[in-house]
Order: sequence, then structure tokens, then C-alpha cells
Amino acid sequence: MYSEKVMDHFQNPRNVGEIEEASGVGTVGNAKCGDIMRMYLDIDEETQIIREAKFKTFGCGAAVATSSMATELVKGKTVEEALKVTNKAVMEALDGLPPVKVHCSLLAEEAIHAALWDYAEKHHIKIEGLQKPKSDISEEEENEEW
Amino acid sequence: MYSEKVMDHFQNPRNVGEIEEASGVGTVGNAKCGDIMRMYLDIDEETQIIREAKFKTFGCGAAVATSSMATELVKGKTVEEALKVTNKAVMEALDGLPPVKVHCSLLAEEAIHAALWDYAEKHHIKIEGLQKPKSDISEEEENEEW
Amino acid sequence: MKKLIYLDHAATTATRPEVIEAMLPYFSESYGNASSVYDFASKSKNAIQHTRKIIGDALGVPEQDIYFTAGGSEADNWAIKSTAEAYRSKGNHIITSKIEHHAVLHTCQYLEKKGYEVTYLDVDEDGLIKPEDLEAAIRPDTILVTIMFANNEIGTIEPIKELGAIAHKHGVLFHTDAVQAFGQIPINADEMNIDMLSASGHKLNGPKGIGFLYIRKGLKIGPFIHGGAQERRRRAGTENVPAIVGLGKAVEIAIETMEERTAKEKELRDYLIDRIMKEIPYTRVNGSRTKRLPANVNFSFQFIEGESLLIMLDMEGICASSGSACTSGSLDPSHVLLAIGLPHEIAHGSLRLTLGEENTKEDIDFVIEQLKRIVSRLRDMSPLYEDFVKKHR
Amino acid sequence: MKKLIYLDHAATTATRPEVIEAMLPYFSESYGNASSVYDFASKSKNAIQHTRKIIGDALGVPEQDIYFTAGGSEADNWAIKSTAEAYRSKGNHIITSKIEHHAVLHTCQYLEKKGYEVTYLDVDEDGLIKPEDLEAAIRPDTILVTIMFANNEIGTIEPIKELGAIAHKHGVLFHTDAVQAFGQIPINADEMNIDMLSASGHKLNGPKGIGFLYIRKGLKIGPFIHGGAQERRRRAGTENVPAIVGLGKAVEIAIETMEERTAKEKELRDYLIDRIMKEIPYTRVNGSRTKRLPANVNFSFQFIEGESLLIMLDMEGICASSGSACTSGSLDPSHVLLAIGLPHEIAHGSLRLTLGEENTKEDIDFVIEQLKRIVSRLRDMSPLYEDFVKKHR
Ligand SMILES: Cc1ncc(COP(=O)(O)O)c(C=O)c1O
Ligand SMILES: Cc1ncc(COP(=O)(O)O)c(C=O)c1O
Repeated sequence: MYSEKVMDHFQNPRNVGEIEEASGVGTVGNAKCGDIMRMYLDIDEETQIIREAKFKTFGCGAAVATSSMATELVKGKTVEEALKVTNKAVMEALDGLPPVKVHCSLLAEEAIHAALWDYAEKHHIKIEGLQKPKSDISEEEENEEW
Repeated sequence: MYSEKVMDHFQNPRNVGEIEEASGVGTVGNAKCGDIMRMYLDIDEETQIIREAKFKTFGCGAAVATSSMATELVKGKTVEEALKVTNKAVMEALDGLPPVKVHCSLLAEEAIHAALWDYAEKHHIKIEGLQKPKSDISEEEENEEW
Repeated sequence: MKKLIYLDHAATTATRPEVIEAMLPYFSESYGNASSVYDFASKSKNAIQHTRKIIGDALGVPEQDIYFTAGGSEADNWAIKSTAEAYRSKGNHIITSKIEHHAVLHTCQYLEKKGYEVTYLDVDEDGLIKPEDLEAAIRPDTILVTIMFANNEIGTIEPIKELGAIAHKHGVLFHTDAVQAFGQIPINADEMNIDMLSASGHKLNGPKGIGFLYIRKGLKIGPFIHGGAQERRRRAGTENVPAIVGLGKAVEIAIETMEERTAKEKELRDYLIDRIMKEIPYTRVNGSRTKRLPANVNFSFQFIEGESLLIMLDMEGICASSGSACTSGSLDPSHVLLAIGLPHEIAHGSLRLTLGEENTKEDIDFVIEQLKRIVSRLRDMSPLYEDFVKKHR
Repeated sequence: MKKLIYLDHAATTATRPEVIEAMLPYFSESYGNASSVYDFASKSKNAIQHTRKIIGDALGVPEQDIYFTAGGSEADNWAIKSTAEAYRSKGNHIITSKIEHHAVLHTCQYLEKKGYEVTYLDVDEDGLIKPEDLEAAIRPDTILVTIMFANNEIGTIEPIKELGAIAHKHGVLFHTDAVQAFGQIPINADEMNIDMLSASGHKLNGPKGIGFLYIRKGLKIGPFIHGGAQERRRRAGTENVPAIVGLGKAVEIAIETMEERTAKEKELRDYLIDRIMKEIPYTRVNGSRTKRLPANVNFSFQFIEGESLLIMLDMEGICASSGSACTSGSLDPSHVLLAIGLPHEIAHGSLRLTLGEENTKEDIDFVIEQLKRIVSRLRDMSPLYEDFVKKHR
């Protein structure tokens, strides 16, 4: 059901772990829906460049793979650039996700935003275009597909 | 679905045919239900003995077999004895019938009665115990078996 | 033992060797539950999709609109009952015909008991529904028209495209029971204005216990069997993977071979009909001579009764049917034959012979000889024939 | 290729070689329609009767009270919907439990929409229904109690005989979904106060797409699929003879081998449970330890999520399930695990392993090693575990 890229990022997730004293940490999702993502960012305060990104994820294969891919995508980018890493970008980088798993990529996007928000709050700065992230991406109603 | 006896009487029906100037002829059943039996009897007026019995039948395997057996059973009997040839006797002589075919044996019994009635009317006699036969044995309501 | 001459292909068919071969691996090797997540189950999932595609292509409709069922009867029940329920607020009137299969008729009668109104359209002496009769029967509260594609007893092919167009003109859904037609004659569900279509595997050399319902996208038809999320939540129950695979193979072959196979069958059919009509008097052909399934032959032999005929044919190794196999055991004459106007005693004397690709001209010649002998023998035994002869002497 | 270790026998099973062998002749040799009159069809008829007898004997009920269906879901739908309809004049209240299979639950929810009232009984932390809860729930307008014989996820065996007795004391019909129990534990439907019982072939090494409903004689339950006169007019559709034959063979073997087979399974089951509980911390066993299906194992591993676990097991060739296979694709955690009181995040981390006779101790040892490795790996990745460790450091 998953693409090879997803399976690769699930089997060999990049950047699993914690960053001690991270510049920003964001946790999104909830256990009820079965997905929780936590993203750690280490940001150079001068250049605003994300030096390192790590994650921990409780969730399905797609949740792990999107977290892994999201950390890969934001690493080396400036905060401003990282803000433009959308769920679409994550999905495309993974060669797509099954429809029922699209919410995982939204969660990954939110995790980036949450970590950036935390960074901004801690450093009392305002990041242009960043809104307070929802802590919880809840499931859309399961629609009958027919 | 049929016993060997039934199959035998269907494949090799005894006494098929007509009797010219029969002592009595009776036709029962109707085309709606798919069974019509006609029985011819040749009766010795002195002894009241049935010298010969013949039949013609439009109907299923069981209808043919019961007609055949009925003619066999009444042959050589007196009118009075023939009157006692019941549908049960016909069924037993055939080693039984499937439940859905029991009405054929009733039809055979009625055919005997109809022929005897005809005989009695033609000869202006009264046969003890013989009632005017129904010309038509209609189906019972098909019951749900469960 | 006598050679078996099987002439009851409308009742059921042998499962083709290629079909059995296709099914076998899914019994004991790739037996995974198609709804499971592990890789082992993906073979089952893919196999199901493969069949869905074959059928979608055969009907000219999107594959995802094909839903597997346990056979034609379930598909008919589903289409009719679920439409009745889903569109109840629009109305409670259903139109069908007098010659439908019991899977449709008894379902409609059931709905009548639940407060629905059903119009049973008459047919002409060939078994054809007149489009103007349908037009006249449609009411503002009509929610469904269900008319069979081809009749199982007399083989008459209905003017489905035209009937569907009339239903659509009035905004009414159109279902067709194509159990006898699918795989025998070309069907494009989309072009033919069909919203729902039922079919069954065992009528086309596929396995028994599998069929499908096509449901045009967008219809609000709910599930008939509730439960698991199979078939996009529309038909619960662990997928019958081997049978679905077998169905796919059978449909694939039926479509591929249709032209050649049915041309041969038509030839045999017409040969059989022509000879019998010439050689056995007081016989009629039931059903349309032109709008007729390639493999269907149906006679009424006056003065004789069908079951006797069947048993005598059976003794010669010939398998045939009198009316519908589903209702044998019943004593009523076929509702189809009554609907085309036959009197009871003639309806009782009917014989259906339905051909298959394995039947040869030699088989048919043998059957003709036997029929001549048996019909004549039964007539000699028949009081109706006696009366007829005496009257015309 | 890796060896496949199939531990999802509750989802479906391989069809046994003896079963396939028994079925094969009915595909292409004795393929006659069981409702036909000719002699060729009598093999089909007899084969069906043979299976009916095997099942009747297995359940201790008259064989003519067994009705074949296309599987467990159809049997459940039939029992519940037709009872609801047939006894509507008596009342419109149905009692079931919170841990039923979706084939029962979604059917009940459907009936709720049609105006019926349904009570969903709670279960205790082992998944057991308390007889006094049933007693308290019965009302004068209760027409049906439907409680599963054994749960498909956590393997808990319900006190059916007692529950049935309570229903009967109040003159209420009692149905049980025995899809997981039949063939695994002894069932005498008559002694156990069961009026209707559903089962499915593919759960006991029989074919998919076949099952049955036992209906005690005298119940006024009408057909669910209307049409032909098959199954004594109670279930229309051309009989699926090969599958019925296969079902018979599978039941015969399941009953014959039950004692020995399940003794071995129980031993493996308990070995697996005991080792995991000792060797993987923060783990719980779901379902009763004593009133448990011989082949069912169900764990919750705290801090991790089930699908990830399944995929990692899959990569080692281990087929397992998390919750019910029928609902995978759904994102909700299992309703059964929630009903026994698990919080959402623990319910999400559940794993079902269901054994079959081909599983060996070596297989289980391998699975245990893999589970230890995988659970630990996923915990290392889990923010919930991180929080837990930090809190307890
Ligand atoms: C308890 C229970 N009931 C009903 C069913 C449905 O059976 P089937 O998939 O054969 O329709 C299943 C299995 O899927 C089950 O485990
Ligand atoms: C026209 C028609 N509809 C429906 C059916 C029912 O199909 P099945 O027996 O596969 O349920 C049949 C055959 O029995 C049929 O000929």
C-alpha cells in the first residue's frame, strides 16, 4: 500500500531522536487518532538556518515516514524557507501516500510549524506568515467514497 | 427423486390405452395443475368383476406411475373391492412418492371413483359407498415447510 | 454409461479448466485476507482488482463501480431493496415486468408487503416489453424500473437501451438483471442507460457463489449486507478471492470468445428449432425468433407434460429443463409462459434446451430423434391428444 | 525469500488440501444445478445434504435447520434483520454487546435508523458479558438477544449457555455469532439455548464465500435473499455446491481434530503469552486468560502504534493483525479494546496473533525475538515513551 520511498523512510527513518536543548520543539497530533509527532529543531540564531532536525513519532508507517521526510526537507533551510515546506511537498518527496494517510503529511507540516512557533516564542521573535499551530490535526469525517 | 417402482411404472406403464365401449370412463384433474387422468374400466355385469382397466394420463412421472399402478390394482377386483383401493394403497404399492407428488395418488383414487361412477350412472345402479367424485383435485396451498 | 448431453446451460455451467486453474493458487497458497495490511495479502487484493478491471472493461464502466456479490440473486435483491430504501422519500413505486426471474419478482412482492407499489408490465407474445407501456406506467413517485436484459426461459432479449432511456427521461433509476445476457451478448452499461446491472459467475463457465452488481457512481444505494469495510463499505464479508479470480477469468474468456462461440451456437439453435418445427407437429417456439439469446431454445409440445418429457430425456442422458430450474419442485406452470399468453396445458408442456460451446451437431441430431420418439410416445398416452384426435377425425 | 509465519488465522485460513480435493469434482464434473430434475443433478443434491448432515451433527441439531449462506456476515445480517422484521409486532428492542463483530454492530446500527432500539451491553475488563446485565436489559418489547460466542479480537468466550437461558426465560430469541468459535470449541446449539447460530467456512480451513445460519425449527424468520426455492425457500440463489462440499469436509476435519489440535494450540498460546509478558515490559494481555479461544493471543504494547508494528513484523515474514482485519483501513482504534476499558493510545498499540495447526514452537520463538526487537525500536522512536521515561527517571 505504501510507495518504496515511504517504506524506505519507515524502515530507515532519518533523524530519529531528540536534540538536547533544542531551539524549538513542537508536538502535534493526539493518541486518540493514533498519531503523535514531536519535532526538534536546532536553529542558528544568526543565519536562521536549521542546522539539525530530529523527530520522535508514535504512529503508523506513514506517520513515521512523513516525519522522517519532513526533517530531511527542513534541514539546511532557513526558517523562512522551512515554513514553505508544505504537506504536499512532503507527500511528493515520498512519491505519494494512500488517501487514508494524507492526514499524516498534514501532521508533519504542523509539526514543523509547531517547532518553529516554539522557537519564535522562546526567542521572542515573530516569524512572518507563521500562525499558532493547531496542536491537533483531527481526522476528517470518514466519508463514504462511492 | 422417484423410487425404482415409480420409475418402472413410468418407463413401462401397464395398461396404457383406451377401451372401446368401456363399461365406465372417468376423467379427473385439470390442465391448470398439469395432471389429467382418464381411466377406462371393462366390468362384467354379472360378477361385477373388473375384467380390464386402461388409462391415459397427461402429467408428470408420478401421475403416469400412479395411473399405471391404479389400473393394475383394480384389475380382477370386484367393484366393491376396487372402491377400497385408496391413494395410500397406490402409494405403498409404488414404494412411496415425494411429498410434493402425493396429490397424484389422490388423483388416481379419484380416477377409479370417477370411472365407477360413470359405470353406475350408465347402468342405473347405485354402488354402496361411492360418492360423486370431484372432477378436480386441486393443489393444496403450497406450504412453507420450515 | 450413456454419453451425457448437457443442454441446460441457462441453469448452470461447468467451471472451465482455465478458470479452475486460475482459482487454485488462491485457495491454499495466496489465501490471505484481502483486507489485511501485510504483504502476503496484497496478492489477494491485486487479484480482486484485476477481476474488477476485466468486468469494468467488459461493461464499459469504471472498475470501481463493480461490487462483488455471492451471485445473481443477491445482486438483484441488493439493487431493488436498497434502491427502494434509499429513494423512499422520493416515492414508493417500482416498475418491473411479468417475466422477471424470481429473484426480482419475489423481491418486488416482498416490497409490496412492506408498502411499496409495484407495476408488473405485460409482455407481447414474444415476451417483449413495449416501450410505450413503460412510458405509460411511470408516475411521479416511480423510483425504479427493473427489467431483465434477457429472459432465462424463453431467451427473449428486451430493448434495454430504449427502456433505460425512457426511465432516464423521467429521472427514474434503471436496473437490469443481466444474469442470462452478460457474456452472451455485448453490453455497454453506460451507452445502454443502465444504472445497475446484476450478473452471476456460474452462468458463463465461472464458479458458483459469485456474481456482481454494477452501481453507477453517485447512486445513494447503501449496503445490503452490513459489516466490515470490504467493497468500499458497500458489501461486507471476507472477499471470496478464489471465486472472484475465477469470475475474472471466466468473463475474460466469455468476452474474448463471444463472437465465434455464439455464432456457432446460433447456428445450432436455429438448426434445432427448424428441424423440430418441421418434424414434430403441434409444437410452438416460445420467445422471439430474432431477439433471442444465441443459446436458447424453448418449445411447447401440445398435449404433453414437461416433467415426463424431462425424465424420458434424462433416461437418454439428455439434461434439459422445463421452465426455470429454480422453481422445479413447484407445480405451477411457468409464469413466463403464462405471461406470453400460453394456456395452462400448453405451458405445462414446455421444454427449454440451452446450448453450450461443447454441444455438437451430432448431439443435436440425437436429441431431435429422441424428442420425436418421446413426444409421440407421451402423446399416445395423453387423454388431451386423444380428445384432440377424436374431434378432428 | 523469508519463511512466511502466518499468525492471522482469525482473519482467514488456507483451504486444506483435503477440502480442495473434495471440492474439485463439483466444479467441472458434477457441476449440475442442485435444483434440476435430471439424474446428473442428484450428485449435487446429495453432496449438499451430506454437508448439511455433518453440520447438523456437529451442532447437535436437525440437519434441515442448517441454511447455507455466502459467509458469516450474510448469516449475521439475515438472523438479525429477519428477526427484527418477523417479530416487529411483538416489539422493536434488540440486545447485543459492545464487542460484537461489525457484521452484527453495523446491522444493529442500521436497524436503529429504521426505528428499532438497541441496547449495547458493556463487558468487563476481560471482555465478558455479565449475565445479570443481560437480565436487567431485557424488556417486554425485547425480541432478540444477539451475543457472539467468542470474540474475534481478544478471543474471550462468552457464557453463551447462561445468556441463552436468560433470553429464553423471558421468551426472547437468542442468536450467536459463532464465526470464531465454531470448529474451535465444542458447541451444542440445542443444549446451549441457541435459536440461531452463524458460522463461516474460511475461518476453519474451508473455502471463502460460504457459511451457514442455523435456524431452530419453528421460527418465523423469512428469507433475506428472495428468489428461487432453494434452501426450502429460505435462501435464494443457485447452490454453491463446490463450496458447500468444501465446507462439509472442513467441518468434518475440524470437529475430528479439535481436541488434539486445540490442545497443541493452547500450549503454544500460553507459551507465547508467558514469555512476552516476562520479556517485554509495559505489555498487557487483552481478553480473559481462562475463557479464551485456544488460538488467540492479543497484546497491547504501551507507547507504540499497531500499524508500524505490523509492517515491521511483515518485513520479517510474520503476518499478524491489529484489531480486526475487516476494519483495517479504518483509523479508529478497535471498538473491542475500547470496550474493555483501554485508553486510546494503548488500544492503538495492540497486536493480535492467532495460531493455526501449522505453527511450530520454532516459529513462535522467532516471533518472540522479533517482537522484542521491534517493540524496543518503536519505543525508542516514540514521544510517548520519551515522556514516560523522563517522568520516571
Ligand atoms: C466474529 C465474526 N463475525 C463475523 C465475521 C464475518 O464473516 P465473513 O467474513 O465470513 O462474512 C467474522 C470474520 O470476518 C468474525 O470474526
Ligand atoms: C435471469 C436470472 N436472474 C437471476 C438468477 C439468479 O442467479 P443466481 O442463481 O446466481 O443467484 C438467474 C439464475 O438462476 C437468472 O437466470
